[in-house]
Amino acid sequence: MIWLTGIMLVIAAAAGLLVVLSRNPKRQIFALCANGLVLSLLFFALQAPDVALSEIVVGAVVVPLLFLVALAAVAVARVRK
Amino acid sequence: MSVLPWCVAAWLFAVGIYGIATSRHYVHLVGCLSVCQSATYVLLLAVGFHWHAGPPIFYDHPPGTPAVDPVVQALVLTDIVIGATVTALLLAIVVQAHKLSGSVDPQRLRPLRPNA
Amino acid sequence: MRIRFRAAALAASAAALFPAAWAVIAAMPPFGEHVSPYGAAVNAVVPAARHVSNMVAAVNFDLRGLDTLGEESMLLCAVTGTVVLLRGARGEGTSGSAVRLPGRAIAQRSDATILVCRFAATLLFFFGVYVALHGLVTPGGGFQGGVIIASGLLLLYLGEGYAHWRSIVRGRILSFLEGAGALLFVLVGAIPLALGKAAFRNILPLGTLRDLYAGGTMVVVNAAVACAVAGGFTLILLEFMEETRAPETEREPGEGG
Amino acid sequence: MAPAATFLPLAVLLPLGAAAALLMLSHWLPPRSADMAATIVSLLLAVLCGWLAWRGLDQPIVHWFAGWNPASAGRPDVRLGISFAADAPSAAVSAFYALLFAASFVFSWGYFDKVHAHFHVLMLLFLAAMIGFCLTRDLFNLFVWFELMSIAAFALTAYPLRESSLEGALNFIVTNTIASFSMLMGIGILYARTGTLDFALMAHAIAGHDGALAAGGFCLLAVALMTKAAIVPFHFWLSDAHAVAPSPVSVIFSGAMVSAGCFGLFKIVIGIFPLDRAVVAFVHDGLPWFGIVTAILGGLTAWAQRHLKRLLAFSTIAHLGIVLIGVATLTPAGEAGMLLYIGGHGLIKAALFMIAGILLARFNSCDEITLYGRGRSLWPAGLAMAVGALLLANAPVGLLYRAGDVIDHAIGWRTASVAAVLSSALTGGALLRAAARIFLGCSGAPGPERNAPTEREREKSDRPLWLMLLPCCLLLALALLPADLLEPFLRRAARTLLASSNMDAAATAALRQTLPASAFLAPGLAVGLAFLSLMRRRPVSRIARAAARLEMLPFRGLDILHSGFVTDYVVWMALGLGAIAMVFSLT
Repeated sequence: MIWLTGIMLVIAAAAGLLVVLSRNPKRQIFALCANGLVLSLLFFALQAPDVALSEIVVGAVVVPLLFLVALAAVAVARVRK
Repeated sequence: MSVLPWCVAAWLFAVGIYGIATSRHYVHLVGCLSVCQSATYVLLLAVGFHWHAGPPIFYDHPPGTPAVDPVVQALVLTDIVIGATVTALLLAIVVQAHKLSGSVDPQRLRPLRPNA
Repeated sequence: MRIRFRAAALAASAAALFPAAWAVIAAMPPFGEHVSPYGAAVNAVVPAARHVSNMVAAVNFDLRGLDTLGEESMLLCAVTGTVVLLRGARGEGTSGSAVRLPGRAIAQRSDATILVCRFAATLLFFFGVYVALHGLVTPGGGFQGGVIIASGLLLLYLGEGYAHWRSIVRGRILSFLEGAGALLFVLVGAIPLALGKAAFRNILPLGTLRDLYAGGTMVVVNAAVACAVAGGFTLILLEFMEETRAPETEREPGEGG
Repeated sequence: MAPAATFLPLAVLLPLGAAAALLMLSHWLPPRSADMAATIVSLLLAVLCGWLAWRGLDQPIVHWFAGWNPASAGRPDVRLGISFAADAPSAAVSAFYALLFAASFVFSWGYFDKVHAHFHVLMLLFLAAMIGFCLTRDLFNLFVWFELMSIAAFALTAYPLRESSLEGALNFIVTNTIASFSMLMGIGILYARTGTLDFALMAHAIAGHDGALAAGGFCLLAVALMTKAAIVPFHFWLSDAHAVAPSPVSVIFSGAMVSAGCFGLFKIVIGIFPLDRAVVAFVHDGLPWFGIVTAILGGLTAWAQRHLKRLLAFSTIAHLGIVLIGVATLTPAGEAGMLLYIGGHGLIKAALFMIAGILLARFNSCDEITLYGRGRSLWPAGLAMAVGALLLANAPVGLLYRAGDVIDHAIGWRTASVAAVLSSALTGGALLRAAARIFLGCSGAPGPERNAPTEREREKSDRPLWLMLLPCCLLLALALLPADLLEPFLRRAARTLLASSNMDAAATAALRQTLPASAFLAPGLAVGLAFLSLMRRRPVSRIARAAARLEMLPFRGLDILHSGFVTDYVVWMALGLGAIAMVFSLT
């Protein structure tokens, strides 16, 4: 249990770094999704199922979706130019 | 182990700031902002955690069984909503700014250009 | 500032902060070895006092209901803000119905896709309602349920195509839902005041522990939050989706909104 | 429950409910009803909060939400619920903010009728957040209102959907969101240390044992609030956001939101850390330095601006430095001066932003060089602007002068007096110069202000002039009220609040070294500076040109510093946190 929590924490730190280092925003969306999933697993490990559930629906679905749509909107505008 | 979560929180915050300061794409910058925010999640939840306690939901366990701190979890729920709302607003503005100026580079966008 | 210079400045401030940060980290209580008196008291007092089993929901909807009201107001702000920002630029006239991007082919969807999407969306919708309803008993609650409902509505888009989707999901109904949820929340706060009690005071029968109806006014607040979140998030998603196909319009410059 | 305690929650429930109802009915409302409803709600709130301030003068009015009062936990070290406490200073500041919102709603009458009441929804939420921020006694609840305030402000800044307002809003959002995360980290640390979120219990838990946790938590909270209050080096976002927001919103930003940051800092120092020696020492000995640097830098930068709203934004930064010095006094007199300063400065700055809005509505510009001489027909506005500029330069009448004087005596620190005089003179002088150029057509070759950033913009212009001038003149008239009407009340209020916090008085003894009192020093300097710059001729001889170039240099440097890139601002914030940690370890 102790080791599991510790490993989850380290993975969360690495996932954050991955989000920052993926400079290509399209790739970053995947990193964000992964970050959301890792965080929600960590929250499960920290005995916070409520928070984990919201992190899954918000952090791993809605927010990356917003990113995706925003990137698409930027791309649409660029094509038109 | 007893300081690991605090180090992870500090690390996430610092990494997020680094990402923002060196970002060349506003959408990327918003992503880095959410990394900064995940530092606050980790910190708050870790503050309320206890090794020998279950979730603060007394459905399977009767009330009175040891449970972790529900207050910080409620705070993090609020925090998650804040993150989502700020992200939505930021991305909306980024999309509009891109339409008007044709750029999403935070090192090119600036209000009120110098006159000289 | 050049990037390299900036990174150097950041490194300098990190070096300056490191001793202080380490002092704070070292002084933090060891991880996982104590629960704050506040949390312990909530776990001890609230199940008996409010007959709910989900302490997080109890903190959110009752003990610290004011925080949640502020949080719902933030959602209100963000929704209003995105609507203003995205719709304002397109002009009010285009907001009612779908806009089609000229030159983009309408993808024909197979019947199977439509069926699966409708089925999954219905399922997701009911799952959201389930999560919201059981929020006071098991993990979940109005917020999570509301977001699930919103994403279910979005799934409908995959199946139905954009134009049809827009004719089902109407902006003004969503903003009504959002406002009504927030208003209901405010009323839950204000009505006890009229009765001479503290704001947000529980005035309904408490129900029984582990039952679907438990927690008195918390049930109402939970429903209000579910409405507001479902309406708000769908509206945000809808405005963003619209943005990917907004037509090129001549904007009159700087006409304050 | 006592009637006052029953009415207390309405201070936030009323605007929140009104906003929700407006949004709900936005598609069916008749035109102008939103204007009317918002104005009435904010006037009601001003009256309510004023009444609460009066009732709470001796004993704060407390309301425990949902009835979870301290007894309900069954143990003395836990408070389960959230409370609002209307002590006289908090309620008075709330009342003042509600009044400013009412004035701004009148000023913007009919400005925003294109989109369904969305402006009013955002503004009412903004107002609710500011009042909640002032009244709450719970740290996380404070954060919630802080964040609601920010989010409403973000949306309002971007409202005109012009290129620069969008970009200003981006800078604003990124910096302030980082600030709020920093605040949340601070809250997490303090919660780990004290196990509670209630102000009084936190103060009790922190009392006596200085430790790294309390210090670190305080520093992170201070970063957040100083960012909101635009203290150097966290101030960069302000000039971008205030210069590009719609002018009715800038009225609120400069008049209310920024000073709320300083007031929040005051509240947490008094509420949570009064018995932590390290924090009190830092606030008393370290913070004035931040205030002094802010005042001087803001004044200098304001002097070199030509875009009137940007000029006003920098002047806000300069004056907020003085407010911060007031916070740092930690004596009843000094805090009363600080409160009075928030009021006086807010009134004057709101009126001046309204004049900038009038210029934008009439002439599609608020650039003093572009507008040269075109304001002659608008002489009442010019007169109001001159009065505002003189008041801002500390002319010895009205609220602001007394407030500055009180703060000056309370801090008793010669450097602080010099900074106050300098910043008042520079900002007042810059405004006088701009007023003379716009409304009198006085020329003078432009000096360092020539190269400052500027832009043409437009605001909706079909509003009658009197409707825009009316709130402006009313606010100026309020700022001209004799300070004796308010000061004794505020003094008593501040004394009660400080006494209830049991702060260690020995730590805050003043040094008592002020400049020789001279009421006309700052306004005289301001008039002189404005006169000199209007007499300026284009440098012809080689020596004159070299001198002009030399004069440009520092302003050029300031211009490069305020680059407009959010990535730079974030670096400055990190450096600022480092600076706070350093100063903290020194004091």
